[in-house]
Amino acid sequence: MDRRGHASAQWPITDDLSTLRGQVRGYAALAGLSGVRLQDLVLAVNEAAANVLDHAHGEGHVQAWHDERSVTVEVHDRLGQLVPAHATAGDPGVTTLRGRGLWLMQQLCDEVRITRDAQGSAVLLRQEINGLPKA
Amino acid sequence: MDRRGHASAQWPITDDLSTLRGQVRGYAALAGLSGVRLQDLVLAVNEAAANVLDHAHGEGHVQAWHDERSVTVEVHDRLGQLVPAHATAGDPGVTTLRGRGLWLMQQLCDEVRITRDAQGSAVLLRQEINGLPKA
Amino acid sequence: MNFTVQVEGGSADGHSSPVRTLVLTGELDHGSVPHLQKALDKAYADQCRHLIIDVTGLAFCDSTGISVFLGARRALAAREGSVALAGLNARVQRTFRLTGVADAFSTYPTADEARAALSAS
Amino acid sequence: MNFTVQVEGGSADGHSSPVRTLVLTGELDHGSVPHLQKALDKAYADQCRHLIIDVTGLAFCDSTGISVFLGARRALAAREGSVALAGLNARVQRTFRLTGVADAFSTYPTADEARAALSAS
Ligand SMILES: Nc1ncnc2c1ncn2[C@@H]1O[C@H](COP(=O)(O)OP(=O)(O)O)[C@@H](O)[C@H]1O
Ligand SMILES: Nc1ncnc2c1ncn2[C@@H]1O[C@H](COP(=O)(O)OP(=O)(O)O)[C@@H](O)[C@H]1O
Repeated sequence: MDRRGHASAQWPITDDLSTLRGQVRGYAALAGLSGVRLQDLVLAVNEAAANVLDHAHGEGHVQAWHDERSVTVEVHDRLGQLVPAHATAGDPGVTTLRGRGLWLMQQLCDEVRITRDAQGSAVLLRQEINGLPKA
Repeated sequence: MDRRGHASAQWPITDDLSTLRGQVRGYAALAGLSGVRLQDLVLAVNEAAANVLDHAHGEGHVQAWHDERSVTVEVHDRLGQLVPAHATAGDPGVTTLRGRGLWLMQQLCDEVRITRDAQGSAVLLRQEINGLPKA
Repeated sequence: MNFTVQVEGGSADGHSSPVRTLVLTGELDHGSVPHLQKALDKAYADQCRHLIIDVTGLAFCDSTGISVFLGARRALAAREGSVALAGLNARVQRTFRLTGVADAFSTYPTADEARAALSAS
Repeated sequence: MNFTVQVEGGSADGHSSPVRTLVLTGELDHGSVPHLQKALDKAYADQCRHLIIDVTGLAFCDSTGISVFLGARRALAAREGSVALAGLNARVQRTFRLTGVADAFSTYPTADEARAALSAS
């Protein structure tokens, strides 16, 4: 951590998403996010982590860092089967029960990006610190 | 418990008022209370039990019973120093920090009565099942 | 924080009842939806047709929670019933709006108002 | 269910800040008020003058909770500051009304609106 408090952080993904939300909320609040935009980021991370539980055997971790302008949280799985095409599905409509997670992340965050490497897939979620709620 | 479900119930008072609220809420809901009037009774019991923690060494128990018309909850302490005069104080106003419990119980419940016997003091709280919110 | 479901307007006398209220408290997420699903399954088994879900005390709700609400809507529509939501706070309302399901449910400020609307109809 | 206090608008860089938001979640009662009191004492120590208490996620609040809110109001009034409450649900609102303290606090639908009102004044 440098003297302006630019620490990065890492947390495991477990069944207990409530604890993860608390960790992300605390980190992002210290970094300068507040109110709706803070809650939006926390919800987006929750959605990405729930997907790791549902679609990637629950194995993954979350990394967070920030600078003066934004807070970034990356939700990693080890399976590596999430691809950018998964994020283009759009709003499924009220007659479909599932399939809202990736759509919702895109409504909540300033930037949503899906990446893949030898270690697995990841969703990058970024919130500008002085932005307005997206929607 | 008779065949119409007129069971009575008893719970200890401990530091964990959340559990006590859940017990009272479950009992009173089964007896037919719902909505604001149910929440009002639960809050009133919480207030009386908090007084046992604060003013009567935390020693006491809660008894509940009901018939077709009403649900009654009695909050007992063993100290025996609560007297009816404590309930006549009125609303303390916003400049006083404490002293709202007994006033609030009277706003919440159809009947509030303080009794004393050799075993201690008790606050009787009664809610009619088909009544309207008091205030 | 955990999650609780309280059932109101049930069956003290063992009778089934067509209107049931579920009062949700705490955080509704991937870990807690099974509790809500269990309460819903019980309501269906008890011949519930109209469900009022009181979310006043809901501190958090994610898309998993929304899936379960939509599932209840579908299940009760199949028996010509309904799901009403009461007491949505600004956060839950926002999540409903952003996922496009805000208009799928009748909403009321309180469960008492939802019940009154049902009796009037 | 437990109770949490989250601090926003604090001191990532170790600086004190005159406006602080406390986001309360869960049940505020005899057992949990000490947690809130600790967060308030920390805010006073950090020279906080204006406090926004976001109660959107508050599932329960009793007269002990109200005492602590009134105590914060008194403490900040002494340094010409203020306490605003954001996101009161119908239950909490009712408890405030019945105890006669509803008018003692400025209230806003959301913490963001409370912060905007402070910046405007
Ligand atoms: N971490 C992941 N690994 C593999 N597949 C994923 C992952 N996250 C999402 N997906 C895929 O993307 C789809 C859409 O995800 P989402 O929009 O979150 O909705 P839901 O999880 O409700 O299906 C999922 O059904 C799944 O096929
Ligand atoms: N169980 C009890 N035993 C003894 N005294 C009690 C008890 N409950 C209440 N009291 C007395 O009544 C007063 C008013 O109680 P209440 O209105 O609940 O406010 P508070 O507990 O905040 O003082 C208390 O300060 C206390 O002196």
